[in-house]
Amino acid sequence: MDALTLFGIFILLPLVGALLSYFGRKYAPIIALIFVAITGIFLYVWYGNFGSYTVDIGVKLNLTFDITTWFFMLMINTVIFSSLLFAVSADLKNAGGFSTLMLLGFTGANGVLLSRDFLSLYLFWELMSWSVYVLILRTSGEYARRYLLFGVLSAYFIIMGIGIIYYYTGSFLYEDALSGVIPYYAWAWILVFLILGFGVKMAIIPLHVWAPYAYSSEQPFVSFLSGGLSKLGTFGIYMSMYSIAGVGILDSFGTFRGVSLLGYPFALLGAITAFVGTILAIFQDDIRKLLAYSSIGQLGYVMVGLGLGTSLALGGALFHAFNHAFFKSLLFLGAGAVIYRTGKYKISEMGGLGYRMPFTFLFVLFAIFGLAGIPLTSGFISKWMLYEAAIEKKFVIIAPLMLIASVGAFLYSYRILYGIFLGGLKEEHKKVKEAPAPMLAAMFILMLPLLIFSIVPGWILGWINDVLTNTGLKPIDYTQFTYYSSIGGANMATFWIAFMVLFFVAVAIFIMKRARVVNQYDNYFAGEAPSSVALHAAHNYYKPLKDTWAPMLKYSVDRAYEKFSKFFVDGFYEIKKIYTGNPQDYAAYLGIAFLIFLIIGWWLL
Amino acid sequence: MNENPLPSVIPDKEWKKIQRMLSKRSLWMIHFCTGCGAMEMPPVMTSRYDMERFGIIPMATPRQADLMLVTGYVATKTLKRIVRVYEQMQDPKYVIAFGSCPINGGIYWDSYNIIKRLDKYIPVDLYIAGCMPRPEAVMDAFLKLMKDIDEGKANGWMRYRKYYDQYKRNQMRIFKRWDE
Amino acid sequence: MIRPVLLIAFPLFFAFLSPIIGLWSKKWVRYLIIFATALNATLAGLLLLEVFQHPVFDIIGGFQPPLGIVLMVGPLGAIIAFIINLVAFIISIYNLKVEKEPIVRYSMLYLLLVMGSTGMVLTGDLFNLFVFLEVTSIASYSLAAYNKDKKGFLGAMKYVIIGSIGSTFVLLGITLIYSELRTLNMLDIAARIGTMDPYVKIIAFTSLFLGFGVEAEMFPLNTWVPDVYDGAPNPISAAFASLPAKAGIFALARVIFTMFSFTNFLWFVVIMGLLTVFFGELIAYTQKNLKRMLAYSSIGQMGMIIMGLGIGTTLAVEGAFYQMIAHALGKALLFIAAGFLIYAAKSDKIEDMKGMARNPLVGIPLLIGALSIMGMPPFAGFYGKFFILMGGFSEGYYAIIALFLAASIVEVAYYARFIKIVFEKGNRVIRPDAATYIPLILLAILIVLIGVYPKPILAVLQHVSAFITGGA
Amino acid sequence: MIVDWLIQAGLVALYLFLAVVIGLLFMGIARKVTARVQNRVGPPVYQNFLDVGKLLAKKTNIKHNWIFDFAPLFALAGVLLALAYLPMGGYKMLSGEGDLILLLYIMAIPALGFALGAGASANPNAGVGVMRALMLMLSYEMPFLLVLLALMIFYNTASLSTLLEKQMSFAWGIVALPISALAADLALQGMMMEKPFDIPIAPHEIASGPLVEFGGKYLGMLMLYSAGSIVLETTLFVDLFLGGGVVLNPAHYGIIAYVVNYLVWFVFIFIVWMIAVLINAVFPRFRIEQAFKFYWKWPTVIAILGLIQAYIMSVFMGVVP
Repeated sequence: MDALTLFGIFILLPLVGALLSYFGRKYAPIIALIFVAITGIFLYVWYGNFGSYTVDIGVKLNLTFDITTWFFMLMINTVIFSSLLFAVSADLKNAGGFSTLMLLGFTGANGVLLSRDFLSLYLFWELMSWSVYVLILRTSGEYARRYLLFGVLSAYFIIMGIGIIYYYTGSFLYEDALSGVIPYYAWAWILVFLILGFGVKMAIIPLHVWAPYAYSSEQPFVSFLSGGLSKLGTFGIYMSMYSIAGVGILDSFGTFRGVSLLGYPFALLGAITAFVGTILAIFQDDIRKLLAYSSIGQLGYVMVGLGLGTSLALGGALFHAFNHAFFKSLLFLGAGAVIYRTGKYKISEMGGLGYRMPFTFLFVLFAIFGLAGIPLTSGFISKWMLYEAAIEKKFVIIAPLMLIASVGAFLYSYRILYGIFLGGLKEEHKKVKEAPAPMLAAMFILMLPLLIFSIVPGWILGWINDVLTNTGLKPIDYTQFTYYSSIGGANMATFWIAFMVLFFVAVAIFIMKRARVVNQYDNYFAGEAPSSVALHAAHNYYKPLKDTWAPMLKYSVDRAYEKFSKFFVDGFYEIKKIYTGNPQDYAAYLGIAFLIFLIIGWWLL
Repeated sequence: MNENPLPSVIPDKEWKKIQRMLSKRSLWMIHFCTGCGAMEMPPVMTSRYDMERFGIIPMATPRQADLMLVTGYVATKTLKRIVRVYEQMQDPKYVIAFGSCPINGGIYWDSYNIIKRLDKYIPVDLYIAGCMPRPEAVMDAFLKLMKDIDEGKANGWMRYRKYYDQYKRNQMRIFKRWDE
Repeated sequence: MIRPVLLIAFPLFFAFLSPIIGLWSKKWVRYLIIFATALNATLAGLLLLEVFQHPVFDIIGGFQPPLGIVLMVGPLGAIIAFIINLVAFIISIYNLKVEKEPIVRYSMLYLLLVMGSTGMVLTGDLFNLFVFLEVTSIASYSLAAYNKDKKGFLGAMKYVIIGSIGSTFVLLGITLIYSELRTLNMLDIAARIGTMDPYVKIIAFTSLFLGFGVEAEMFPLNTWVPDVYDGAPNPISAAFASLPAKAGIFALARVIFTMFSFTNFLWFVVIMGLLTVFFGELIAYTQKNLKRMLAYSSIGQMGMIIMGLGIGTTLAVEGAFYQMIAHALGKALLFIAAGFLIYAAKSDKIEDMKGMARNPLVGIPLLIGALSIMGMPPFAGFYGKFFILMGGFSEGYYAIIALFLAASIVEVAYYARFIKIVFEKGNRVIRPDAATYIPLILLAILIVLIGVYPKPILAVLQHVSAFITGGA
Repeated sequence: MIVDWLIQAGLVALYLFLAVVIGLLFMGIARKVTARVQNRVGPPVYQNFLDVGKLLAKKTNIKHNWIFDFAPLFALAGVLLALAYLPMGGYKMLSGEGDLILLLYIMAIPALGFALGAGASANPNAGVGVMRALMLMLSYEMPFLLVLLALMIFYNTASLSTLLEKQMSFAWGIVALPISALAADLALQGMMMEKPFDIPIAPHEIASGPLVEFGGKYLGMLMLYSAGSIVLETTLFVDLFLGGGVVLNPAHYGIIAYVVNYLVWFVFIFIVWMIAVLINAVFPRFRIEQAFKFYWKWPTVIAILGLIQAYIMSVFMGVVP
């Protein structure tokens, strides 16, 4: 494998695919799917075939293909594959444009992961950023605008970080940054800028306001955005903190119980994000917004891990990012399947669809298990690692915030389950069919890793361990079925055996008697006729909680931004008055300018 | 429903015996408070008579209940609710009708919208005569019912199942529509 | 062997040919300018290929360089000339859409504009530069008022006032230099600049800086820009943004780098650039009129180029030149698209253009153009912006870059607002005709090509910028 | 090896069986005690065995759809699983194979399964009931998690079996962290959904909430689940704060220690249960907002105080159990 092969397969091939699939009309997602599958195959084949390469397209793009790249690419490849598979039968408008932009985003993501210098990082980052923008534009210009402003903000934060490094090193290469020429106070700025920049993509509070809007776009895309692309933020922070800067530099800012003082505020920010995102998710009635806030919350957990920076925390962060990629994509696709069949977004307008769409329900249920951290999925293990990482370092603010946020996750998870899949089936949904086969296949693909890595966490922990050691960190403590922290550990084999046995005990008691299935309307309403009762109690589901939180909920970051921007726009109108439209004024400007130039010229002399 | 078409005593099997013993000792009841009879229930429940001694506790839904109390007159409109609730109960289930109204209409015997005999519409296992029956009578009825269950005589639910069509026909003579 | 003088002679020839053809057929005049600009673009392309081998000097009239008029073409000048002519050609396709009579004069002035701009880029002589500047300006004044409506006249009037003051300053500068150095050849001036009296030098420099600053849309000399761009016919707005402005800034670059090597003056240029960016972008945000918005955006972009020149490192200057090319292509595209949108919406207010760009033939190029202007890869605008920023960082202009980035966010905000409106679900989708979408698509393809594979251009620019800044 | 495993499995099965039996017994005792408090005679203590028997022996059982079946299966399996991860009377069960956080999440399995089954019934009361249950969970988990955190950072372990050993060698949680113990007991009242926190199953408001459509064997299995969860929750408290009832070190006294510890553990969970029952007997019911506000106010403040105490002792004073 040489530079051009790598570049060709992971960058050029998707680009070609993007170009071709634009003209694919209805079959565009299939064409895109083929291209993604090819890169996926190469990703599989080239595992272990790692190295660094340089491609010259006028500027030198330095690429590296290592286990970190591979790990993240695996995530993104799977997620986009299933998203496109879902899109095959989703009857999108202008499917050609959709597939093109998806592949452009995919190219950008691959590029970001592969890059070894800041120029290519920034180039591909922006490529990814605007293709997402145009994808959101397909749904709503306003949402897209919000996204783009924050996307650009993120890019400019990153550019500030890159720029400071460039000032000291005069080079874009990652490894030059470590040559020791950068003083540690400059590192503080660099890292803060980079973390904030990448943090926008992870929707860290208070940079999260784009997410609920962006995530309200077409579901196959949002599943890729939330599941796949937001992981680039994770990757970026991981890379900039632990690969570019490294633990030595992080610790040079002083440590708080073994955690860098630079990382700790971000861990705290992550915990707050987890908490706030969860609380806000509880109150959403729009399924897309709910999932968006949930996504914000879950990525807050990842941020905690990245901030804490112990091996366990980082392993947990990487694992949680991995899990989140799968379960959140799965949730978005599940929501997409439901929306595709019913055409509704509001949770309270659905209900009972689990009986009509049993497979979708099962997949979503599994994703919810992952989201809520039920030990039946690998979602638990990553959360476990993050908790233990915070607890073993005795962080008494971060840990409770994370723990209570995960309790909050139960609340909104149940809102999804009950509001959409359980409860009363509406009259107009009586004829709703199960989602088409490609959608189910897409969801199934995403479900598998959650199950497999719950039974055998050793496999994925092996990869994560490779990533950590490749970055130069201590490995985590695990075996095939078990994983440990310094204060505890768990054995998934025992868990699964015990669960299976006890489940069969329960089944044995259960099947002693047959049960008769009755109509869903045959419910106890104090003898009242079902037609006169609103069967589905999902409207304003957590109203009592909302009432109690009302004093808090009146503060909104969203509105703060609006006020902020309004203040500035008013200023712009003031500035505009300079251009009076009067040529006499303009001529006067010219004269004044000449004088000023002259004075400055003389002064400089 | 003049003659009792079923054997008055359910044939004894060991398993059935245990089941009946359990049923009798754990009667969960739902009381359908149609009329004044409901007023007699609080003394029965509370410390004066304390029906929980016999394992009888009030339940909120018919799905969990074994015993339905119809405590007073039954208007045609109410009957529909009673039937629904009764059908939502799970076998074996028992009905106790309170006072004279469900027996023969009581003081409402000539009212246009009060049914005269509850037994025509759902099978009643036990009537408590009186207008109103005193709590002592209610306690007595419970004990009588427990005895009946033990002896296999309280088999209204089997009757309802066997003659479902006739019951339904009787009910539909009263109701114009079922679904409102 | 292509003589650069042909690039000036041909448009001139065709400009004066057009009235004659106009007598015979009005329709053919339109095709004549397409032909003329196409010919020019081809010539410029050939010249570019040749310049890669060695610099081309074209001596006019047989006088040797220090005395006579000389066209001095290096790789950089050739590239800029090529881009100018290419864009001129593409815009001339869009010229087919111009309905207003008299088309003959229009064609003539357009070709003069092309000729003047090309001349400004190619000339190696200061006075020639002034002459071409005047040609360009006069053509511009007339074209700006070509619509013969109030807006056009007002804009042209402002342009005339400010432009002539600017030209006067240029002339003043040239006079001062000539009185001191007795030469007008730029290389000669550069060689002898040390012997000049510093105070005169400052006045001369300031005059030239100011004079070319008017064309280069530098703050606060750019006051004419919004009115002129708004009042001019649509193709002419596109041409203004791409031809004279680029020529002006190229002249500015030559003043700064080739003639006067004021290194300690550079930070001031950076600040001027930043101010230009700031005022351009912030005011653009407040605009409701599409062409005015694009005009202010154009000011912002030019400010960025000025900043890049002022930063003065190899990377930044490379970025500035790259940005010149990118901006010429991108702004031309956006103005053509704006022309279509205004035509389709029958209004120049942005809010009236709901859903007008939903046709992919307009929509995709428009999007590409806007993204390129915002500096998104893999479009042309990316490298220029990135290099300027990085150049700025390497010189330690943190605060200035931060402010610049803040202004860039404003730029993104108003472009996104514009895109939001034109892609909203609107009343109806209007299909553009060939004269509109062919230039759009051509420009879009160029933008993408340059962006995806910048190697040829970057290779030249890198070399040139190293040379320029090394000399400075 | 395999014999060891089988013996282990058999012992676990025995303990689990006993736990459910104790749970049912406790429910009966609770009814009796409540009756005595209310000046009634009350049912016999074995009444709940009869109830479960009756429910499992019901002639007909209805369900609304296949999701309805999740409730009894997940509830019973989950609660047994959680019990298996909890040391009882000094017997570690599976608690060496997973720690407190795993246990915390296993405890969510039965709740989630139950909620799924309840929601599947299309009865609005069930939906409202589950909503209240989840809100109540969010309420009491706040102090409870803080308490767990205090314990974990004080004893520097997340493993329950290690926690038991450290309590035995150092001091019981209730001695070392009395404030946290108080907060935990307050949280326990909500966790066991006893009055004043029986909001989710309020029979008079929402027809017993999530349980509204369950009858027959479904209800019977859910009764087994609630019996198990009584033991689970009380044992959790005992394990966290009362040393799991370990008074004799099994390493020294062998089988006698297990028997004695089991009895002590039984007494302890009985006491914890009685506190809950007595509070339950005399209190009316909160509204759910009141419960939420209550829990996020006083117990949380107490739990934070406990956490501060644990933090100071562990970090600043360097107390290492």
